[in-house]
Amino acid sequence: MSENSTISKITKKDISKVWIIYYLGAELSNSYERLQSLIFCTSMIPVLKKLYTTKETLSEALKRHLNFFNTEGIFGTIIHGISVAMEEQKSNGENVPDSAITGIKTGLMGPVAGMGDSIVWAGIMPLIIGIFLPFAMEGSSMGGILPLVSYTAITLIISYALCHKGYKLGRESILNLLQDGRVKELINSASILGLFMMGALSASYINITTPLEINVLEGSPIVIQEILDSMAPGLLPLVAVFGIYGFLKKKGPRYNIILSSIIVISIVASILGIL
Amino acid sequence: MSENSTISKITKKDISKVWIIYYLGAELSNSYERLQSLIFCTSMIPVLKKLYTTKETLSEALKRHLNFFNTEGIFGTIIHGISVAMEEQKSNGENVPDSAITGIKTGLMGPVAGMGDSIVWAGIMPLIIGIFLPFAMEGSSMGGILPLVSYTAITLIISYALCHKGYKLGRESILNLLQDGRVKELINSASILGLFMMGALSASYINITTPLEINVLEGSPIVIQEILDSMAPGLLPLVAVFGIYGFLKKKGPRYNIILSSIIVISIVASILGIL
Amino acid sequence: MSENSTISKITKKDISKVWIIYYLGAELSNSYERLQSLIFCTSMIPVLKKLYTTKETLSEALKRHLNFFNTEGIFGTIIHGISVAMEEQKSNGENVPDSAITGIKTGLMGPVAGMGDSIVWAGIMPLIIGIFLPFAMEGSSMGGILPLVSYTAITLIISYALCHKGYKLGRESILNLLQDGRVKELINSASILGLFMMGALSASYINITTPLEINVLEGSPIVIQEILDSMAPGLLPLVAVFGIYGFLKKKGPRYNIILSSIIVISIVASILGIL
Amino acid sequence: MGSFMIAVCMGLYYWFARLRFGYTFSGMLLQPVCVAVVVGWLFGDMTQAMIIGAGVQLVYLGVTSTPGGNVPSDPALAACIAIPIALQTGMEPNLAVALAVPFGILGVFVDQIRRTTNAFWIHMADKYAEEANTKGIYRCAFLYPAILGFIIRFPIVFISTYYGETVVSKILDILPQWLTHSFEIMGGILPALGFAITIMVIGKKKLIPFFIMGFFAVKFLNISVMAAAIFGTCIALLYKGTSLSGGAEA
Amino acid sequence: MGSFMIAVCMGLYYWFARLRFGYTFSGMLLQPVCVAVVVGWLFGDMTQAMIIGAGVQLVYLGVTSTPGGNVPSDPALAACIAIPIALQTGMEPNLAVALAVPFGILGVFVDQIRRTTNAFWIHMADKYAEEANTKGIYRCAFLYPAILGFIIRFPIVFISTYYGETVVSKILDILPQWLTHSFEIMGGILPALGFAITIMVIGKKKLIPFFIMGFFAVKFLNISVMAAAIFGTCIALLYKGTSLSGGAEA
Amino acid sequence: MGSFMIAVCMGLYYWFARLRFGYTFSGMLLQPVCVAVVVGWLFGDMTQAMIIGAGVQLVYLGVTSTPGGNVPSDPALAACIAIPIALQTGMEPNLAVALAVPFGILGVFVDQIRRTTNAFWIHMADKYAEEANTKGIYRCAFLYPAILGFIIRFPIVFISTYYGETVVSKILDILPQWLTHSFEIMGGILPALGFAITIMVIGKKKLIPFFIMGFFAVKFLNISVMAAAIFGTCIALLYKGTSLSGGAEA
Ligand SMILES: OC[C@H]1O[C@H](O)[C@@H](O)[C@@H](O)[C@@H]1O
Ligand SMILES: OC[C@H]1O[C@H](O)[C@@H](O)[C@@H](O)[C@@H]1O
Ligand SMILES: OC[C@H]1O[C@H](O)[C@@H](O)[C@@H](O)[C@@H]1O
Repeated sequence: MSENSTISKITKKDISKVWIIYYLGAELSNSYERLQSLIFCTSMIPVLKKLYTTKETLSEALKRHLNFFNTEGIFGTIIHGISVAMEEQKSNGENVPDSAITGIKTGLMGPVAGMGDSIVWAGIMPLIIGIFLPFAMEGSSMGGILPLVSYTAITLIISYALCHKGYKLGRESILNLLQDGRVKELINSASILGLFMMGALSASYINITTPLEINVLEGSPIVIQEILDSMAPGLLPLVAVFGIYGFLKKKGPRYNIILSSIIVISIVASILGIL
Repeated sequence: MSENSTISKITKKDISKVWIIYYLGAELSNSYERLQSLIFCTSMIPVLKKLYTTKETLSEALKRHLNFFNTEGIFGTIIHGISVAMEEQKSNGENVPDSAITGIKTGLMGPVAGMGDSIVWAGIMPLIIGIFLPFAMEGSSMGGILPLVSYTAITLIISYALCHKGYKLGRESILNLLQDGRVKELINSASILGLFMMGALSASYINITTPLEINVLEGSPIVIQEILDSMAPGLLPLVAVFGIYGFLKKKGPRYNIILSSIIVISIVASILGIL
Repeated sequence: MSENSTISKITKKDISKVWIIYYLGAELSNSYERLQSLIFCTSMIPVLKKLYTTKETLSEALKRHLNFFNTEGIFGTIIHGISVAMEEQKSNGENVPDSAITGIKTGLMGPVAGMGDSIVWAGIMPLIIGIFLPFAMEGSSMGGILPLVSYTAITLIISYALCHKGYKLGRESILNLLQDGRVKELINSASILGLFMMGALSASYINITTPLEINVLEGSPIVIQEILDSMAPGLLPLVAVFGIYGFLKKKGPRYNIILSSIIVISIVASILGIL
Repeated sequence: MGSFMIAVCMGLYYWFARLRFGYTFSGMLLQPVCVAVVVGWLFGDMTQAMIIGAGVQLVYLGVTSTPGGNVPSDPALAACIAIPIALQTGMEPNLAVALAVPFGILGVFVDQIRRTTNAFWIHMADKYAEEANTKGIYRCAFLYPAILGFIIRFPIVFISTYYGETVVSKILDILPQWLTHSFEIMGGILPALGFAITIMVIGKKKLIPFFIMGFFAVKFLNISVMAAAIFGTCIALLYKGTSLSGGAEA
Repeated sequence: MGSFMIAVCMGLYYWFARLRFGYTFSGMLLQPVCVAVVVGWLFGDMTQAMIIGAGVQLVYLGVTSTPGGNVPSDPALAACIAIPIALQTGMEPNLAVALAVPFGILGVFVDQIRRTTNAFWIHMADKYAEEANTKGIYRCAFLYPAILGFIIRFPIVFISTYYGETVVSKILDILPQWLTHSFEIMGGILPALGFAITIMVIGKKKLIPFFIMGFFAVKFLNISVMAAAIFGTCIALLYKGTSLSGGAEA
Repeated sequence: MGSFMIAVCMGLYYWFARLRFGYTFSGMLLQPVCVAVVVGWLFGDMTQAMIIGAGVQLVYLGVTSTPGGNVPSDPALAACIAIPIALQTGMEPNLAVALAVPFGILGVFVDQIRRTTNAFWIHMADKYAEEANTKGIYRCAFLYPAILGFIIRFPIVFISTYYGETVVSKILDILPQWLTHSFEIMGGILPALGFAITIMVIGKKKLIPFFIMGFFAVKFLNISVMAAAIFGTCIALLYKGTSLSGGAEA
């Protein structure tokens, strides 16, 4: 890093600011429309203000980072680090097109979410709660305090390290990696893992079953759920995921329609007793 | 399809005829020698008679379709559809060599059999019987009538749709697909699935165990089957499959020899008590 | 083989000598420093003495085969066969560089060890003991004699066949294989299998658990091993393997340091009660 | 209906179902629950017939023909013999099934005869094709197998239904154990022929490890056929992606 | 502390935890064991509160927000209502949980309101970005959602803590069963949206079979999430090696 | 035979078996069932000896040396000590085994000595190779290790057989628990060295995920070694096909 330090305007402290802002607000302003784009943009402010000193360029940069963004908030900080580095290089006049920055962000956010959600949320969190649960069962407040402290501490350390790591990566090699195609390779691997983990998680997180029974004969109803299960367990959840996915693919990110549909379907299905 | 309709001699009805003839007789004339070749040829008659009007060409075409053929009768209708389309193009003077038609048939029939057998026969059939079995258990004739009706209906619909789909595919794209190698790719994928499913099915369909015990000492016999199982469960069935496969590879399709061998082996093994 | 016999100085008997010397002493002189290199060299003596008649060349050859070597002693004889063939070709003036011989040996020994250890030692051996164990349980000496005879016989036959097979391979095709890259392919496949099997074996052969408990509260200790297991079973064994592997990679084959470390760690951990 | 007519009807039913007219239709007609409907109707006791039929069905769940068309045992023959006897003698369904199982095994052999003799018609059809005689081909594909099938299928069920339990038991007494057991072995081995043919026909030697993996996935991991189908599909799609288009890019 | 102040504190706690200030910090604040610490402190009976909290926790182990941020049910709301009631009335924890579960479900709906209304601020931020008004963007990201959150979160917990079991029961009586059940269904379906978005965002159609494999690896083989992570990593590394660098050579 | 001669024979047997003369032959000689044959013959009570030997065998099923030649525990030493004692004192086999297990563990350490000292001979052989002295190399490979082996192997078994249970118990009393436990730990860790060496020797870093998969396939899915071998072979064949010949075509 030393050889580049002459042109580095970004200090370690700046990166830490980006990191902490994102950490504090990752979920706070999360909306159905653009999920974490607002907090991503917000977290970049300390850096962007430093790099872009005219109103026009700053406005440009801010708008660039208000694009759709969503990832897991601990592992995802590596993307922040990389983005900071790329913005810096861009503002230094190097040839970093907007599309490259957005491309990296978009390419990484999905796979990283897959990994982060499974490790940070589905892995570490219940593990930590479980470890200290015996304390709670015996009436000790440590059963609540220790999980809070340790989970927060562990995840803060990880996200801090990854954010700075990302910056280093971005400064040192991201442009090379981009050129020789190894970023593509990396994203590919990460995507496989991300998709695999998302599949594994969805198996336990989505919960749709039907109580439907067909009563042709007295006393021996045909239980629809049993038939579905004997075809393949988890068919309905899978239909839900790929139904929504298909809609998103065809009609674009019209979340409001999806949400209202889910509400309507839930109410109707509840009244008719089919779900 | 509209742009080609000027040169299309084959109507929807013709294809349906092919389909129904095959459906009715798929297993009826099945022989050890050439399995379903007779019914394949027979089912093509309505189309071939329309396309080839001289005795010579018709005879040629009929003989062409008396070649070895065997597949699963529901999923397999897609091959009929494709064959009809290719015959039509051939009779229209397009450059469709005999070997291309036979090649497609031969390439697809194996993988399709693998998929069809597992889904139609090992999947859907017991599922449907199982659903309605409670009716039979309570003495209702619905336990027999509903499986008959629903299984027949479902499979007729699938095979009808696939036959027409096959024709459409054959008319629109099979030649292109053949040229750019994507058919090869497709057959490759299908072969993988077919082989995998065949393996899975054979695990439960082939049933060979040995009652042999070696009694060196009083009271603690060495049970051969247990030893085989501790090496790998299902060794004998696997030996049978690959023994026959090896014979077929080396000596060609001499089914009579195989059959007589199986009979002789069974009788001898039964008398000697080794199987 | 007949066409080459004019230039073949090595007889079947020579190869059998190599084989039996290796069989007898494979483990006898096994040391932490170079494992089976001593016996490999020793087993080659009958052949090397025939091929290299001057003191200098013989000495060269002997030293060449005192390089690091380790493999499974039954499957591994195929490497002896190949080495003999290559030495013969070399001594006949063909262009066989030292590095090619050492390369084949080094390339094959790992994967072959992986396969041999799992089949010969983890597979066949307990199987045979298990078969005859009932005899022992009933007090018959056959429970000990039959395993000894049959295990020895089976493994002798395998290793004998592989040793001669290796020689044939080496004479007929190894140079071609080397040139067209198929040896690489073969070693690749073998490496995959070898690594996979090594992984599978290590799961049961390495045994490290910690009895550590943290007693923050009366009566509900935090059992460290349970936490590790809920992360992933077998973490400690895996850490041990890759810890040592990492050391070997960085510092080279300094086995004495590793061994003393293991001893020290074991004693310290035993006294402190952490393992 | 007189017992003669009933026996004729049962014989005809068995013949027709085993004719395999209508690929999946006949496949279901062969199942004990369907046989039971006919028996129940002929004997005028649907409830009892169905209950017995359900019992026999459980022994043969999903057995019809295996890949390549080989029949490991004949549920229809077992059902056609067992259900009427159980109905008439009030025999426990279990016992009736035990009585019938050897006949189910016998069916293996009868079906081998059918498929061996069917070779006649394909040779005959070769000649008709030479002459472009399509009518003749139709007859080879439908008529002749049907006639032959009648001869080898009708009698056994007719007799067993007409003379009932006594004759059936006698037949069983005559058949030596080694013979029925050898049919049983045959029924176990035969499906292997079908699988071998299919591997042959698929013809990709390098992909045979997939067969082995499917086999042992079921044997070692106890996964169901549906699970195999799902994982198999995923693997097939991904393996293709890898080996031919050189990467996972769309 | 007076019961009014206690209710205010509980309401504030619920509001603050659900604000999600501090990504993983708030994620843990939402868990019943943490709620229990606060309840225990406010009501002066830590031991009892923790024991009840542990019971409620078991129902919601690891439930916070699923991928994409959808909440399948709200453990914090359930805990904030159930634990005080159980503590005050000496109700069996199990019963208190049963009382609270419908509120956990209700929380699904409340969170949907939050995330829908949050769309306001992102639009507002678009405008501030145009003007390069960074202060405004900060407000959109933190201040406004916090204020709105207060309005939709505070009252319910405040009321239920202040008026206690009687009011809670009354609320439950008013809510028709079809409505709570429809929230339950919604909580079951909503996570699917998050997964669909993630697949979308990853965007490699050809790799979707990996999703299916992960799904059924859990369903059929019952492997744990950690096992999936380990095998997934291995597969990802090896698949890459294959498809892109053309071989396994280093 | 006098008890002195018996003790000598046992000592010699242990020395010879542990010499590992004859790769698999000696591997089996080390097993308790084989030790039992010798004990039975020497003590003139084959039946009892074999029964005890079978019991000890169950504790050590398949343990000889692990990849890389490391010995996690020494079944032969355990057997050579336990079986005679059980036979003479009529001690329950279980108890005798319990007595012997610490010695099996002690064997770990003794074998470490052997393999460390064996380094002498390889250095000596280096010199002989320089001089092309093949006789010398033979001696390094066979004679010297045998002599050294005698010194470190013979005494312990000779003594324990000659003086019997009392001395054995005394030895056990002298050994501090932390020492035997540390041998136990060592026996658990040592095999890791062998695996590390093998990974090293295979040398393909990119393929290491296969090691991990094999490891966790056993840990998570509980598959047997044979199952691993079968699936491993299939994967190896298919992976090769993919990565190197560019497709599944023959
Ligand atoms: O295996 C393919 C095919 O073979 C035979 O023709 C019959 O058994 C069919 O039912 C089967 O589908
Ligand atoms: O799925 C990625 C991501 O989506 C949302 O933003 C939140 O649920 C995060 O907790 C999650 O990690
Ligand atoms: O692991 C390879 C090899 O290593 C050592 O030489 C011995 O343990 C052998 O038994 C083993 O086969």
